[in-house]
Amino acid sequence: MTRFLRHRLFWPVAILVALLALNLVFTDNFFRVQMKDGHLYGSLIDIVRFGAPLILVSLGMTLVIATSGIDLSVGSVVAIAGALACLRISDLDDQNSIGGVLAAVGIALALSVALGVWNGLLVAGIGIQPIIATLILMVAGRGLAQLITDGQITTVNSSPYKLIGGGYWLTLPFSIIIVAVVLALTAFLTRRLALGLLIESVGGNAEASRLSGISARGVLITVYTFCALCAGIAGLMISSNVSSADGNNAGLWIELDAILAVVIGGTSLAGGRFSLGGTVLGALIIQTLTTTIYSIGVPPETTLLFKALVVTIVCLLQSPAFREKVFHRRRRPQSPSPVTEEKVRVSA
Amino acid sequence: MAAPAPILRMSGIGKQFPGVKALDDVDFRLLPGEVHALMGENGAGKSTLIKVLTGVYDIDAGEIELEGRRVAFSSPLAAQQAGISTVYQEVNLCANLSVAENIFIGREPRRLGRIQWKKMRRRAEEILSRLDLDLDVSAPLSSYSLAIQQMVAIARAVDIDAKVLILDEPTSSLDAGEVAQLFRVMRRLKEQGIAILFVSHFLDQIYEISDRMTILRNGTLVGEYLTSELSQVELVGKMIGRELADLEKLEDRPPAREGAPLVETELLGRTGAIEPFTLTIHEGEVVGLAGLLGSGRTEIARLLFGADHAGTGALKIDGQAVSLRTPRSAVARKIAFCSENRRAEGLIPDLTVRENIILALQAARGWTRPIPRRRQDELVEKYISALNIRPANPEQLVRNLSGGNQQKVLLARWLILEPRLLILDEPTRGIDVGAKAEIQRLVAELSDGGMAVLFISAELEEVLRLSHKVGVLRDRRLVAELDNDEGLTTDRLTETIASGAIS
Amino acid sequence: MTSVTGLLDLRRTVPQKYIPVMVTAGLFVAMFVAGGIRYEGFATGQIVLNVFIDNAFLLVVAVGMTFVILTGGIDLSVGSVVGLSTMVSASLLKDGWPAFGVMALVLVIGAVLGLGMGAIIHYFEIQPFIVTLAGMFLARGLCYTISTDSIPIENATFTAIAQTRVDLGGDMWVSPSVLIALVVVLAAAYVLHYTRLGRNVYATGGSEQSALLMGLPVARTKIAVYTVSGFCSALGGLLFAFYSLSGYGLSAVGMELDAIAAVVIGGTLLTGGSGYLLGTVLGVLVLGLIQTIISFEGTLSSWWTKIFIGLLLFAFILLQRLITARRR
Amino acid sequence: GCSGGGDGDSSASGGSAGGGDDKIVMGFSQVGAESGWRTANTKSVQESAKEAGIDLKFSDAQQKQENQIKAIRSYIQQKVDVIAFSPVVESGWDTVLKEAQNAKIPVILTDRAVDSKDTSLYKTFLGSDFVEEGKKAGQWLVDEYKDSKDTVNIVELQGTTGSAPANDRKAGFSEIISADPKFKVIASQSGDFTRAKGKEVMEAFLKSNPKIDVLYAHNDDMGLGAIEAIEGAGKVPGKDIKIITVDAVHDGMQALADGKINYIVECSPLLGPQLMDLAKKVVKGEQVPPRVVTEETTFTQEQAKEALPNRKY
Ligand SMILES: Nc1ncnc2c1ncn2[C@@H]1O[C@H](COP(=O)(O)OP(=O)(O)OP(=O)(O)O)[C@@H](O)[C@H]1O
Ligand SMILES: Nc1ncnc2c1ncn2[C@@H]1O[C@H](COP(=O)(O)OP(=O)(O)OP(=O)(O)O)[C@@H](O)[C@H]1O
Ligand SMILES: [Mg+2]
Ligand SMILES: [Mg+2]
Repeated sequence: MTRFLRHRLFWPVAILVALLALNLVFTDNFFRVQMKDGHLYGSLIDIVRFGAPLILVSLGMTLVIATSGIDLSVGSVVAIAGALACLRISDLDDQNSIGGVLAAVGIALALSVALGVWNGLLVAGIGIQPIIATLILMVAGRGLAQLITDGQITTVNSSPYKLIGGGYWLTLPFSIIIVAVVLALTAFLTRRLALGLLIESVGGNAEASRLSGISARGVLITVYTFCALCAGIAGLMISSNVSSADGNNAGLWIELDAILAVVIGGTSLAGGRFSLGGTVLGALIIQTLTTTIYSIGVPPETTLLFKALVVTIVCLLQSPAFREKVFHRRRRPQSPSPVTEEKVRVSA
Repeated sequence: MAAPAPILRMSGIGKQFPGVKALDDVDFRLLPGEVHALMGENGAGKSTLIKVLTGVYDIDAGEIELEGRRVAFSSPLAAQQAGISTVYQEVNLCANLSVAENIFIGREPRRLGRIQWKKMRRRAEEILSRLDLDLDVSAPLSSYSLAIQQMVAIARAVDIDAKVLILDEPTSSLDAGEVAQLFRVMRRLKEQGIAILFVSHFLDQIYEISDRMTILRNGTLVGEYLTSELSQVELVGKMIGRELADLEKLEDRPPAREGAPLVETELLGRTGAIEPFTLTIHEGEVVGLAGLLGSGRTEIARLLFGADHAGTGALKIDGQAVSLRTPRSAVARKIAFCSENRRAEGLIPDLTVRENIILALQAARGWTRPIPRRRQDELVEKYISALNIRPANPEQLVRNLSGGNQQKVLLARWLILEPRLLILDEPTRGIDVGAKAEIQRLVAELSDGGMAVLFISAELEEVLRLSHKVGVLRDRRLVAELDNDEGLTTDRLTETIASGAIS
Repeated sequence: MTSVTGLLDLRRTVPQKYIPVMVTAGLFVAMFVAGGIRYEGFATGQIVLNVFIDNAFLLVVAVGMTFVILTGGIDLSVGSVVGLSTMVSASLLKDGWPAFGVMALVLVIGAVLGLGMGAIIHYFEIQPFIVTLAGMFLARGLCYTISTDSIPIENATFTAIAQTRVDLGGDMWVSPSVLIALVVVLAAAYVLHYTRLGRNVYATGGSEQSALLMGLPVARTKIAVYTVSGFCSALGGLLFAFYSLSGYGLSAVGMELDAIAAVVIGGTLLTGGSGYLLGTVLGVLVLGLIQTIISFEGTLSSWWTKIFIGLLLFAFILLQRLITARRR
Repeated sequence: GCSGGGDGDSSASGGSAGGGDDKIVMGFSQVGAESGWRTANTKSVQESAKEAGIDLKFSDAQQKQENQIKAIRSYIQQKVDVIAFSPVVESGWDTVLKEAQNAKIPVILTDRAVDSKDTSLYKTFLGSDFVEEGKKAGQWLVDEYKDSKDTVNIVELQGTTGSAPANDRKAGFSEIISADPKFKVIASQSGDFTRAKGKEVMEAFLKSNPKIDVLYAHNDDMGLGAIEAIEGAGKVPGKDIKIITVDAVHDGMQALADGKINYIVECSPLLGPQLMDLAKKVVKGEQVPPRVVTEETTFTQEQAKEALPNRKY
């Protein structure tokens, strides 16, 4: 039991469960998942489905944060990817042609990758601080998305495209399947292959990593590219879900939610150790919170107060220092402050 | 024994870390006007005892009395205010601040709350000159080598008006001259009645300076002895719990066998760091570098590893001219570099022992070719036991290891790479007697197997014992290259360093 | 600006550490000159003064942010606290509170919010990002609780401050807010450079653990910087209230990013321990000047405006980075 | 005018120095580009300026009042002939409008009003009345259900919290329906004026409220998102759940004609021509009415089918 309690993900899970339970009080059948027209249908499924873009963006963000970076541009990449795909599709003669949709999706993702490489080059090649490097794309990228859509909402009417964010496959929402695949892929790259180790070491101590023969530059570019790719996929999902691209609003503020999800999941913004499972939980917590707000009818004026309350409770519960101070446990688990990191200045 | 009342008494101290009992029922006392050595192997609990005393960690059991009053410090600040000044094991200064600030921060000279920078700089220069250091005190600390940082930390600690001075391995990268300076200061303080707690793995230093010693083993107290009444051999026996047999076995070093030249430099240099130098390292050869603080030894190592870019000159490996642009390309050519600054340039504190050990090997293979877990475990296991890393738990976070054990982990990282040229910059920093002998034996063995080694150490005996050839540096210039034959002694080395003459 | 330079110790011939700030300053001047060449009527003193007038509140907020970032932390709540301050001022003034009472109360609220966040960050060892994000939600939520509508400020004192012009001769003028902001900048530069608190801020940012082991009051320092930031945000909120003479729940949305960007453009490292207040001032000016350039550029559409801002920012940072790197 | 919302970046203001010749120079400060409605509005202003031969200095404030103030200041400095702007928020314009007045530059408000006591600060206000829009929506509902006795369960998708159109459309609507207790708003939540949010919120509503009769959305986009949610839940929009929206953008009109929406209150973004007329008069010093309400109508499904082919927008 204590081992269970001490598990890294115990508190995030507990919080998620508590939030879900809260819903149960307000909504009967909250946990019921039914089959409807051969689709799984229910609030739980909805949470994952609506959370899917956030989970994707957070996964990419996790890796970036693990290198002690940050990517503010994901929201803009979300908008750009959706805008470009919808623009291409709306230009098709037959919007339902699978080839045309695939080409559009491919182009959108290719552009996302290019944007990620751009971020990576600014950070790793030129050595600009990540927050500023990605702020550039955050600002300009939103403009680019609007340029693509001409500031309007580009509506498409394409059932293959609709599948990505709003369709079903094998009874499951297709977006959930995409998330599962990307998650599995990320886990494979980082945990099965050695990418994770290199990322954690670059985030933990960049200079030491360089002196161990790690190409920090390569790792950073990979990570920013991956993050932008995830954001691109999320962008397709969001626009496909409503069959339209909104260059102005798609992905607005998603970077904040994504960073929050990563941090709730237990990854430190100072870089180093990261937890993919934690991030997924974090994103689910945020999405559940949103759903809870809708379903228990918190009025919009108090939504933010409610959020503040929940976020505070979440981070307090997760803090070992808080639990120990409040629950009066005798022994302090040592180490003056585990959060503090040594900073190594790269003197090259 | 009509000793004066102890100024500090710790009794029944216990400290438990998850999975490790670092201290168990330890008693300790410190008399005014004495230098008291705290002895023990790596991981024996010395630093933990100091941290428990100064409020870095809470204690689990036992009590502390300072001048007869029970105390429990909640932070190092509280300990400092009560008159305990401490130099912790790793250099714990703020490298982003200037040298002067590092000496004075928290007690800057002020008038009406306004910091007097000029006065602070002047006083910092004074204090440093008393330690024979002439630094630009307004330069950031990070521009100085680790050894100098260590001196600055000492300067800070001895300047604080204290009743108790604690020095946890302050001399680990200092050379003989600096150590002598430090001891002069310590003797002066001792005469003023200040109690000094001193930790070092250099037995000679212990015998030179300390009056009394307390020995720990595995977190338990072995006993307290007068230094004059305990021989070195007895001391080592009590520390490790058995006799140490092969401490001095490496005495005579076989002359270098004729290996092919592996690395040749031709007037390789970097402005502001090291004058152009020409040096050849053969296969199977151990080349030692000797010199004073900041003489440029580390700079040579960094150039050979591609950690810094050479401004001038050429480098040849296996007779072919190459330019090492990054450490990565050096590693690809099987050159390894074990940095002196393990905290800033070596370890990733948040990763485990296993991950830290395999890091360089994994980096060399690239991330797409992970080392199979079984192979990792084998390698790690092998070096944990070969270097006696404790606790012998590959999944322990490196940040939780004692300083000496961290150093061993760093060594292991490079050893598993089986390099052709191994550059060791102060590899035995903070390593206990037993392990040091072990590492020296390992170096000798590897070079016999054909590996070239560039060995840098502040301890001239060690350099002499291992190397076939010694390069002498002075003022960032390679001034001499001496073969290690009968005629070469530490005295001659010191002389060469001092005179800067070419032999 | 020049007086800040004077505060920094330039006794030695421009020590290494000041080079980044000097480069930033040089680039700012270059940008201004380029604007002057390109646009008619650009190279006037009033344009620079307008940058100050229009960004006085951002300057004050960024000063607080500088303290926080120097310790290696971050404060996301500043924008909302600015919003909350305008809201509290407006609604209390509407209820007939005296102007100075309101100002004092607003400043106290800001400082207390900061203090609370700092204490949670330090004592419960929670990452500043989430704590201040919760603070951001809280302050913004409180705004809406007060009212979702905007509330005009008609108080005589506020109006007087808002509409006063401090003439500088030669047709140039600044608002009282600019003077307040400059006082804040000078005071903060003094604190950072000449007081223990300031030096402890740098030490904590350099290495919190070392600072702790050196016996510095890390707890007090960390809590203090968030309090300073809360106070500065509240003061920034008051300046904003002078500027817009109204309270509105949605005002200053996203200002935290502007403030962080200004600090970082000014050369302060987000990891803490390195940077100067003068850099922050320059950062704010650069952001302001970019806007001015865009307003002179004239006919940019909404999206080109954003792309252009991004490009200018990029060009600036790239040059800053390249020049600094070459000099080393 | 419609959506509000936030945007997290730096900002802009507009217009280069105006020439002194006979061509009228107008500085126009737009709220931002936060919605399709807004961009249509921008386009209308730009196009009609060109047609009317007015030199337009345009700037985008990215939803920030401070940017608008900066822009207006810069127009004053550039000595334009007339300033027009759509205020981000109602209050807080006195200072800068006084500056304009001192510089003798007339000001026209478009789309949203300001709450200055001193109405001499601006010449006229051209725009829709959001409260009125809400009332129209409510009125249709009252008429639609006038024969029914049962409770009518209404859900509401609000615009961005705190934005003027959200506040006013909500207020106007509830003023009308509150007269009859059978109308019950059972859930009301912000959908930020976007389709994605509209869909997400509506799905949650559908799960937690088994019986929904009417949806009132503060703009078409949220309504369109909600339609997808309703269809996803296996219900028929327009039949099982009646839908009222505001704006009448093209996609919304299409849905109305298709029978998925029941009623749309128009809120036209095409203010450009009227604005240019007013500007010319104001510059000439002619008298203009202090309040010009845009010519707007409402659409039922039949009207939509007729109007759809020749709608510009
Ligand atoms: N924060 C920590 N968490 C877990 N274990 C720790 C921690 N700090 C120290 N230890 C363990 O406590 C034991 C004592 O460590 P300590 O640092 O006191 O050794 P030491 O005697 O100073 O050794 P050295 O000579 O190598 O410096 C070691 O086994 C170490 O692994
Ligand atoms: N006296 C000094 N004055 C200025 N800088 C110094 C001085 N001594 C050392 N440094 C700085 O310290 C850095 C490391 O010096 P170097 O590599 O020469 O040391 P080293 O010979 O390895 O000796 P040690 O590591 O024992 O100090 C150099 O980059 C140099 O700038
Ligand atoms: Mg130790
Ligand atoms: Mg060295």
